[in-house]
Amino acid sequence: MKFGVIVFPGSNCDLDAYHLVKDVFGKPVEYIWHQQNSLKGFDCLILPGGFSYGDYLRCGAIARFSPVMQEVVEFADRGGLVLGICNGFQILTEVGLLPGVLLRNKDLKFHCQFVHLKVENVNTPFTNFIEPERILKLPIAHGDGNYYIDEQGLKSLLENKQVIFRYTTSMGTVCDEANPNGALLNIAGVSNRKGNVLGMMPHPERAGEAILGSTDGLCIFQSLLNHLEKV
Amino acid sequence: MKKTKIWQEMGLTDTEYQLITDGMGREPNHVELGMFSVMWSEHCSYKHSRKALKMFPTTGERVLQGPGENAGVVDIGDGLAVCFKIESHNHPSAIEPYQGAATGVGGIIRDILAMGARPVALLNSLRFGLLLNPRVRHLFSGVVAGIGGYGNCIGIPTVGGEVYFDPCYESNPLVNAMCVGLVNKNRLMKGWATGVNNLVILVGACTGRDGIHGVTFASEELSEISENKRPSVQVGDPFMEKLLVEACLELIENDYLVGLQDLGGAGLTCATSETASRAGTGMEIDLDLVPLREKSLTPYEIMLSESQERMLLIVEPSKENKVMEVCDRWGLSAVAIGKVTDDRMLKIYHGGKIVAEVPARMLAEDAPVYSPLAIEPDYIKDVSNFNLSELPEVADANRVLLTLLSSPTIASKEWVYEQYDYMVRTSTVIHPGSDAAVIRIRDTTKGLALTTDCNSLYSYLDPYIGGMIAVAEATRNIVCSGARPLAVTDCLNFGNPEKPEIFWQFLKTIEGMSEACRVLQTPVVGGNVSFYNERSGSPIHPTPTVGMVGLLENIDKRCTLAFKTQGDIIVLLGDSYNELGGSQYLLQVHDLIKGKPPALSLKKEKSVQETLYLAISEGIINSAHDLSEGGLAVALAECCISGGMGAKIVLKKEDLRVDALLFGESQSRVIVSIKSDYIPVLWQLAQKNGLNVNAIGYVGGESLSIQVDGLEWINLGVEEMEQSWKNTIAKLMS
Amino acid sequence: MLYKVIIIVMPRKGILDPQGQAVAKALDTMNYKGINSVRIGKHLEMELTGENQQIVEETVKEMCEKLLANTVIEDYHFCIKEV
Amino acid sequence: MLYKVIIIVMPRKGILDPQGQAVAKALDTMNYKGINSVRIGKHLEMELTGENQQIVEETVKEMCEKLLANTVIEDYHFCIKEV
Ligand SMILES: Nc1ncnc2c1ncn2[C@@H]1O[C@H](COP(=O)(O)OP(=O)(O)O)[C@@H](O)[C@H]1O
Ligand SMILES: [Mg+2]
Repeated sequence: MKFGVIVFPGSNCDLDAYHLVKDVFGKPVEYIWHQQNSLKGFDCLILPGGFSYGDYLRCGAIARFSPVMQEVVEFADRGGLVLGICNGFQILTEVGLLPGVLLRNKDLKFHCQFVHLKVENVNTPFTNFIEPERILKLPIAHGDGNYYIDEQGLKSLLENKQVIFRYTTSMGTVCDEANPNGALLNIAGVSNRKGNVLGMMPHPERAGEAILGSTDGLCIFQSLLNHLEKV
Repeated sequence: MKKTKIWQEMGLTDTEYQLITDGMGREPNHVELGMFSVMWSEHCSYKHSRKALKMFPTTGERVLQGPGENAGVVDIGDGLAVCFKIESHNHPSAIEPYQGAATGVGGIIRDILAMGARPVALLNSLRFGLLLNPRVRHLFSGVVAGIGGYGNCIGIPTVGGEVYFDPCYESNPLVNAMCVGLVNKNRLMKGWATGVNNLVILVGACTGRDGIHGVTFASEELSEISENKRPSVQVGDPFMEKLLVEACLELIENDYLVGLQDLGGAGLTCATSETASRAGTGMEIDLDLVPLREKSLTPYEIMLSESQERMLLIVEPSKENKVMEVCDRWGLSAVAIGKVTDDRMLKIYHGGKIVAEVPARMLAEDAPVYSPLAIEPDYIKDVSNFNLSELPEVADANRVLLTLLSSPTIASKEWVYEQYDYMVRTSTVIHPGSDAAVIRIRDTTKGLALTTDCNSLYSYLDPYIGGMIAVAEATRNIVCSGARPLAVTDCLNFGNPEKPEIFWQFLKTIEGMSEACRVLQTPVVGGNVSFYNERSGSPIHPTPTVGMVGLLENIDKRCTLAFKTQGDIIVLLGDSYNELGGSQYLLQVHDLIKGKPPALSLKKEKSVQETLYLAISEGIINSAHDLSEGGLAVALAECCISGGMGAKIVLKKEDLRVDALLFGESQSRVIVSIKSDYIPVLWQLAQKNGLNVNAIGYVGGESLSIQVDGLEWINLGVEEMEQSWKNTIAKLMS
Repeated sequence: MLYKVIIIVMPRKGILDPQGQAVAKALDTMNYKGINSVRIGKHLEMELTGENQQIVEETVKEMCEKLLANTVIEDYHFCIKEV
Repeated sequence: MLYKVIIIVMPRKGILDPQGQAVAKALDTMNYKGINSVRIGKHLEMELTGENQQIVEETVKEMCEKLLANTVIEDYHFCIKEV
């Protein structure tokens, strides 16, 4: 099983994702330069956080035209696992692999802090290893994480259980106080219909070692490994 | 007559102009004069500060590079070195807070990159007026957003710093940015243009008219160009700089470079003349080859442009193609604009004609050095005659503590550092909010402790002691995190040095800092001087910001200020005196800036730090916090708040005033919490170092209770204290 | 032919515009009263060469659909002038 | 009277516009050729009530100078229509 971390000009959490897979899980992982146009041999792709192309114009708007994105779309259509974190999430919405968009944070400020998350659907390749009621503590670090989608879009999201993570208090209550960016229904992460593409604003790769203040990010990667070992 | 005007308006004196003509054996032309005017400006030549800075101790067995290069470098073992520097961007930030601060960050990052180091952390020291003023709020939010905007985008964590609020900074805010990098000792780069016929390659952003307006000029050809063609404020492009960092590091890794230099103040003029001068070589530059943002830039403008995100590479001809390949992959334009020569001359060509021909050394090294007059200011006497006994004793200590906790200077800086990505690179193991931030060094057991410190109230009342304390507090913060202080980078923010009173402050400050650096064995390996921080004649307080780096041999031994376990014994290291001069208590409660700052015995400071360091490395300390603004009560409150648990404290008054005991800022003090079993070990260590230690209470409950001689002066719930401490700045800014 | 193009990209009606709200609030606290609604979008100016007005129009429309606007949340319109 | 105001804030001539640069580059790699210069600024729309055209103009000018534009790096212009 092999992971790939896609590197766009301006990506800056590529190192962190790479480090977690390689040094914490000891699994094979490679960087994929944004101009590469073959994804043969990869089982899971990670679109890391950062500021691809400076996030000028709109977050992810320019990165989505990198040559590799064509391949990523096909990879996803073939059922390959794709995890978009933060800027990666934004790119996935821009390229249309995930529904909705990420608007500027409600208070217009960048927020770097720990948040708590409720897992809304544990039957995905990214969450199968998580106990249903578990509240995750993960960091966020973004200025544009304010998830938005129109009404019928939201309706089908909910019907198909595509809302995967929501911001909560440490006790697990979903409320405005727990919403760091104004996201609709406190949505922090969504999947595509098939469930093989996940986008999330929080950074699981930053919560993989006790020394960093949380290990709650591990269960997401653990789920991925589970899933990959089964298939 | 007319000519006189030119150099004067460029900021050169008649004598300086004479020096130039003598040195060149002729009158300089307009371009040459412009080059001299920027290279001999205070910013580049340090002509007023050079002599005084020589007082700093700059050597030590770990020091690989002291002042003089782009940044200082210190050996940390494992074949690694840490490289760091702090720099001011005060004036640009006052005009355009966001871009001013952002380009300040971008500039200091390039200094670290120029040494061949990978930038791994950023800090910033900020000073503003009072937040009640909307203009100040605008500056404050703009600066913070700008620092975050640049650091977050480029992906270097901003892990620490400080923010102070004082009326003296109202129209002259201070924005000091510090960058820390890691480098393989054998990959260290230098800004040297060695090797005759080696290529001079300019990489990165195109050159525009940015920052030229900073230098005023008067001459026919230029005066025609209209104002709006010369924007004085640079706009930063962190995305471009990210590419620049990755490309340069790849070039270094592959050993493609002979020399590397950033372009900052004085742009191409500074980069070319300094690299050549350092190497004792010369250079030929063809301005027609410089990529321009708009056509029609004059040679003068190209040489003086301060466009951001540019680096200068010195490359052997055989490696040119390889270099171009790398830059191209990173989407960067790179152009060979000239070559290294052996005649020590800087020759600038444009349109096939030579437009400037100057000895490189004259520009970079031969600026005059001044020793301005220094006279003790009159205010010193007025402020120092202050009789404590006339001050009414504290009545409601609870109220005072809440007042201090909710004063912006002491209150939580969360509103600031939550706008910074302080976690990217997943190496930050002590986040902002403790005494010093700590980042781990991958593939080793080691960590780096980082802090910036300066209490400019102390420096105003007594620049000598203020300078000493700035260094002492920085080292104390480093030691509180479990690390050994390594070295200092300093940013000296002062008023106009041509005023004898200001220069006196400057000299005294450096004397004090030097003394502390010597005793505490933290050499100064780099720094920056920012003069003329005045508006309408009133200068800022002397503000010698100390940036410090410490080394943790074992990252698992790191320590934070948060109380950790109920029942731990709380111990105060060091002694308290009847000292309230320059304290936040006097300022916030009695609205007084008076008295002498707290005395500092470097000998005692050393024994406190030695004891604490050993105790932490023994693994017997659960939390450590140094006493700074607000004294014992505030420090205890901070430990309670961040630990989410209370404490019961019992103090003896002895011959102290209660307000001094609770809120005094006597130096060389630290509070630690420790498991009772380990008390004997701590006592032994203290004894060995001739240090006073007193158990003053224990961790427990939901409130902070402080008794003095059996009388409970303070009893506040941790919740309540947290409320007033945590939300102050956010409230003021919303 | 050389054309000057101006493209305006605005947040769609009904879509939250935090920036606009913030400005409205700021103006209010600065005592500018009677301000109803503030919307903030992007104003792009570019020069491009093309065979004729119509072709340029098609090109620009395509640019907007593909890159310059995210039509899920943004409307755009543009005008083209020959120079 | 109710007025509709449109304010355009652009980076000043000669000032670096990283956003415009990035977009120009992106369009080029997307094979839109012959694009000379892209500049990106803000487009603000607001409705406000005022006594008459002239007073509103003064108000808006003041808003721009004070809040909406930083004239060190940005130029602005606006137009006002009665509705
Ligand atoms: N401008 C800033 N940027 C990042 N962190 C900051 C800033 N200002 C303060 N902090 C953090 O807030 C904490 C408290 O700051 P300060 O009161 O200066 O600490 P100390 O009194 O120990 O020097 C420190 O961890 C510091 O790093
Ligand atoms: Mg401290």
